[in-house]
Amino acid sequence: MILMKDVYKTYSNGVTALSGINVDIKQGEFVYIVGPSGAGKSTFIKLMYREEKPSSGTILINDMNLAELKNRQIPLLRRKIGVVFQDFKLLPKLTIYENIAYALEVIEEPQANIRKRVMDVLEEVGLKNKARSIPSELSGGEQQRVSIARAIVNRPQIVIADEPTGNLDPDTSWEIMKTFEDINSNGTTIIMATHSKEIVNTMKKRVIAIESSMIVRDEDQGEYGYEI
Amino acid sequence: MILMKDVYKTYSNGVTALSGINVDIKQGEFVYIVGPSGAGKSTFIKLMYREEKPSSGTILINDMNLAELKNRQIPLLRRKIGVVFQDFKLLPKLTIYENIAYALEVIEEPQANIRKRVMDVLEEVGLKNKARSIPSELSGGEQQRVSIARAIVNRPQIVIADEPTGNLDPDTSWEIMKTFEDINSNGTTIIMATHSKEIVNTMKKRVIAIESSMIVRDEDQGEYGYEI
Amino acid sequence: MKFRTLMRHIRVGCRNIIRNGWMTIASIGAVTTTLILVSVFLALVLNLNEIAKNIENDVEIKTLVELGTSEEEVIALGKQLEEIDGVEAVTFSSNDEELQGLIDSMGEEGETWELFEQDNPLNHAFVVRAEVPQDTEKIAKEIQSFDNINKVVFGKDVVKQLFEFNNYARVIGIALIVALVFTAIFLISNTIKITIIARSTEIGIMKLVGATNGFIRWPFFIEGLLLGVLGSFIPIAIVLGGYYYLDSAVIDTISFSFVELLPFNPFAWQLSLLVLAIGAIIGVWGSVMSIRKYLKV
Amino acid sequence: MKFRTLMRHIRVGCRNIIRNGWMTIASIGAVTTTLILVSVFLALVLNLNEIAKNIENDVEIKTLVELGTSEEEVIALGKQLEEIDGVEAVTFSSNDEELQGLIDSMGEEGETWELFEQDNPLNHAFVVRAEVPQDTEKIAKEIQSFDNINKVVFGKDVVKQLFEFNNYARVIGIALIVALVFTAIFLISNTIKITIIARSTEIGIMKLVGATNGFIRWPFFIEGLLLGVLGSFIPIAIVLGGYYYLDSAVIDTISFSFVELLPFNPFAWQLSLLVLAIGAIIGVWGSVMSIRKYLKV
Ligand SMILES: Nc1ncnc2c1ncn2[C@@H]1O[C@H](COP(=O)(O)OP(=O)(O)OP(=O)(O)O)[C@@H](O)[C@H]1O
Ligand SMILES: Nc1ncnc2c1ncn2[C@@H]1O[C@H](COP(=O)(O)OP(=O)(O)OP(=O)(O)O)[C@@H](O)[C@H]1O
Ligand SMILES: [Mg+2]
Ligand SMILES: [Mg+2]
Repeated sequence: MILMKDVYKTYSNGVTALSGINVDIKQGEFVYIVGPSGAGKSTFIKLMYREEKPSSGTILINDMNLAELKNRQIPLLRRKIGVVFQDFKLLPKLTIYENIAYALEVIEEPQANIRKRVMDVLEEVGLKNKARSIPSELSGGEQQRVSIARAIVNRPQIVIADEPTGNLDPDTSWEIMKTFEDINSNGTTIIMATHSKEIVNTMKKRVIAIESSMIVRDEDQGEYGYEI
Repeated sequence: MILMKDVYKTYSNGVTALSGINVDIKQGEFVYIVGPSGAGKSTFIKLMYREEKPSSGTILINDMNLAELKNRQIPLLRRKIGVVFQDFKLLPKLTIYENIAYALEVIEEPQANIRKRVMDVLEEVGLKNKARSIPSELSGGEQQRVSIARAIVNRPQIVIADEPTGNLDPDTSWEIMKTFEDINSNGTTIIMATHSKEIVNTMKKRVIAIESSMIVRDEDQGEYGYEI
Repeated sequence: MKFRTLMRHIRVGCRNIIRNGWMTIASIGAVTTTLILVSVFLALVLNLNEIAKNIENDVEIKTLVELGTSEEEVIALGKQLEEIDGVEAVTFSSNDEELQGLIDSMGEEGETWELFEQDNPLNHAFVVRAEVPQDTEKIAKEIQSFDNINKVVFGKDVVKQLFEFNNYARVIGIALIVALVFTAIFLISNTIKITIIARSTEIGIMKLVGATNGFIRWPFFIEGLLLGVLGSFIPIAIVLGGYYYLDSAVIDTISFSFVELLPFNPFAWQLSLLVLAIGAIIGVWGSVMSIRKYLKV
Repeated sequence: MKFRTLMRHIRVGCRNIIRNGWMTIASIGAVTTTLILVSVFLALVLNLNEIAKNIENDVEIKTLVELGTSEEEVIALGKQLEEIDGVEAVTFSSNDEELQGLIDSMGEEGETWELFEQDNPLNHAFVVRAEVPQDTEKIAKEIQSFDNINKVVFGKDVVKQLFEFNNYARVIGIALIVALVFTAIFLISNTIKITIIARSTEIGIMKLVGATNGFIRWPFFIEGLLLGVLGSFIPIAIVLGGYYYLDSAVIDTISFSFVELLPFNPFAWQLSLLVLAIGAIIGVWGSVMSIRKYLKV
């Protein structure tokens, strides 16, 4: 499903964020990415939905070779992947409803379907009453949940979440984790970068630990931690 | 030092974020603000540095009555308070160095002092090598540490931090907490909204718990949690 | 593209116009002012051109017939003149008429000359008018080669100067208009470009959540069109209103015979349509060009 | 404000110019195009005005002296004419000179009149020129009331039309310039406003970390000044270069006596300075005005 072979990523300012990454993630897996601040977790994630291009190496997603992907095929890739961005990336002038609906509009869903799906997913993240607010009227945790809602609204095959609980209190975090577990049990692959020791150690899944741009540990049912 | 009496805050869209808040924080205290997502923690914090005005009630900071504060006095208030914003609020076109230096430039420090202070504080948050990067070239956690560095660079009397460890791994979080404890022991008042059960329960301090816009608990040496 | 998606784009384009508030007002303001400039100028130059033409049309060639030419020969000469290529009209003026004209033109001073009425020293004359004023000189030369011609007179220098001046003025006018239209294009698309730079982050987010370039571009297309159309309303109102006022009221009080404006209908309407078209095209073009940069990858 | 803070503001203002990249280019582009428009127009209208003045200055009053007036009386009349308020010059032209002038002006046809040389039926004449051309009519009336006057002639209708036309043209020219300058002001400050709207978040952040309004405003002030000054370079180059070219090369090939451009020095320099001043002032004004809104709380 997701395969990285000898992937290196050096940003244009010379910072090497990933070096020699080899990873194979199967359909339906649930993977935590852990590691210290600045280790390369977000970069690892950005490569998968092609926000960044690898400097070298091969990335295959669903047998699409990202290196050979034409520009006009990128939207098709991204529609298969729901992303929770670390900095939310909400459209500031659109209401919460419109922000989430956008992910369905791009795949030309009929209005009626859009309405139903958006309200369902808002219910799921507990923000039904905020549908008409704009992002700047929301608290940090509320914005994060909108980003989560947008990522899962079109039932993508893969959900990639970059610290989706960073701005959430423990209770709300657990609710979100339950949602992720639900959609994972329906066959969706979930990749989640996180700093939450509690979540990783309680909800045992595969753990990939990145430190200083390299994978230092990759184990099923792993614990939080990235020291070798 | 900081006194709130019968403070209410209703946003222009009708959402009541705080109701009947009474709080008295002494010089040199270290206070955690805890509560679920959307409870009103950030609003509570925003009132103190006058990003938001209370709908009613009195707020005294250092015997300044914020209700009577003239517009041109607001900068003076804000210079006494270092703020770590939940969404970082870095100036996107300035380098990390320039971002932090800005807080010293506004108080017309000489260049030499600025240089020294900024490099010191960058050292403290572990980002000395990122001084010439711009915010968009930094990882989430790195940006958060820049925001922390800016808040403490001019040694303010009060440091207010809105979830300063939300994007940080546990190790880095503890380093930041050590920094906060250091400056607190030098007499700086610290007010910190957080979702980290681990930090609150390990580093025991006064805890103010907000839930649904009200203070539901206020105890010294408290534990994490906001259920009544 | 599905029909409902097209409708969606139109809806979103209109919505953005409303939500962008200040940016929209600033953009429409830029479109409005530049189009006012363009339209006032177009009206001015086109009318001046018309006036110049009227003046040129007043130019005539006076052909003096040799003294002692017989009546038949004079008539034949008239025919010959009429047959010249590019001649519009030929008018005969006998030597008596010529003298009278001379006396009249001299006012009281002319009375002195009345004594010549018995013994008129003047020639018969033909007044020839060219179809195209610029042909005047050519025709005059041709006439010179005819028989029984005493002299061919036309305000050679004056006419030449006038034509030269008019030609220069016309070239300058057209150059100014072209320059102005390009300026308008630049300024409008420049303004739109800035508003789009300000929205580049948003465009980036749209791409990240799976929108194709076309999907992003369409609302901007609609928005640009609306900006252009909305921005051309005030200029059109000014063109129609101002021109109507000028055409009906002011011109009556000016007494130059050669000043005659292009008729309100259809000129003002055509100009309005042109302004609308310029606004719409530049609006669309400006916004579509400007997002291109942000759509790459 | 401390001196080092002023230096800091200047440094930051310059830095912003560089860092804002596209926005800066777009702003300077807007300033440049509008100022080109303004300066070309100014040069045009001011020169046309000058030309109109030259034409008006060519107007003279011809005073014909009654036949049979004695020499002394003619001399006295000349003195009297010179003493009229607003008269610039009086030239005497004897009846012989007048006849010669008539013969010359008629070209070959004039030969017929040469037989009058022995028995000149013409009057002596004075050519009177007014200091201010618009006074011509008034002076002519006054002369009419003098003794020994046969007739006072001046191209009454032509002159009146010309003045009227020139006045209209001048009013239109000035109106256009004023309108154009306002348009330029609007367009430039509009562009700057948009770039500042795009930076409103940044201004908000600055306020949140304790910057006073003045502290925020200063770099924008410098930036606006630089935008205006940088934006006026190309227009000034065009004014100087273009005007120099016109003044030296082209005008020689045009043959109208009344077309005489304002001299390159000082006119082009003054115009350049004016353009620079307009650019700088509007740049500063536009940016300072535009941030005001975002500085409130
Ligand atoms: N766009 C960029 N240009 C240059 N350098 C970058 C860019 N983005 C990230 N980096 C650098 O690459 C390294 C890895 O960044 P990345 O965002 O992947 O870290 P991370 O593991 O997600 O950290 P965090 O937990 O703080 O979010 C960091 O040192 C960062 O400064
Ligand atoms: N600018 C605003 N306009 C309108 N409503 C707002 C605004 N800011 C916050 N709110 C609302 O006020 C309530 C409290 O928000 P606040 O940001 O204080 O929550 P918080 O406790 O900081 O939550 P979090 O832990 O998610 O950051 C929320 O319901 C939020 O939607
Ligand atoms: Mg990250
Ligand atoms: Mg908050």
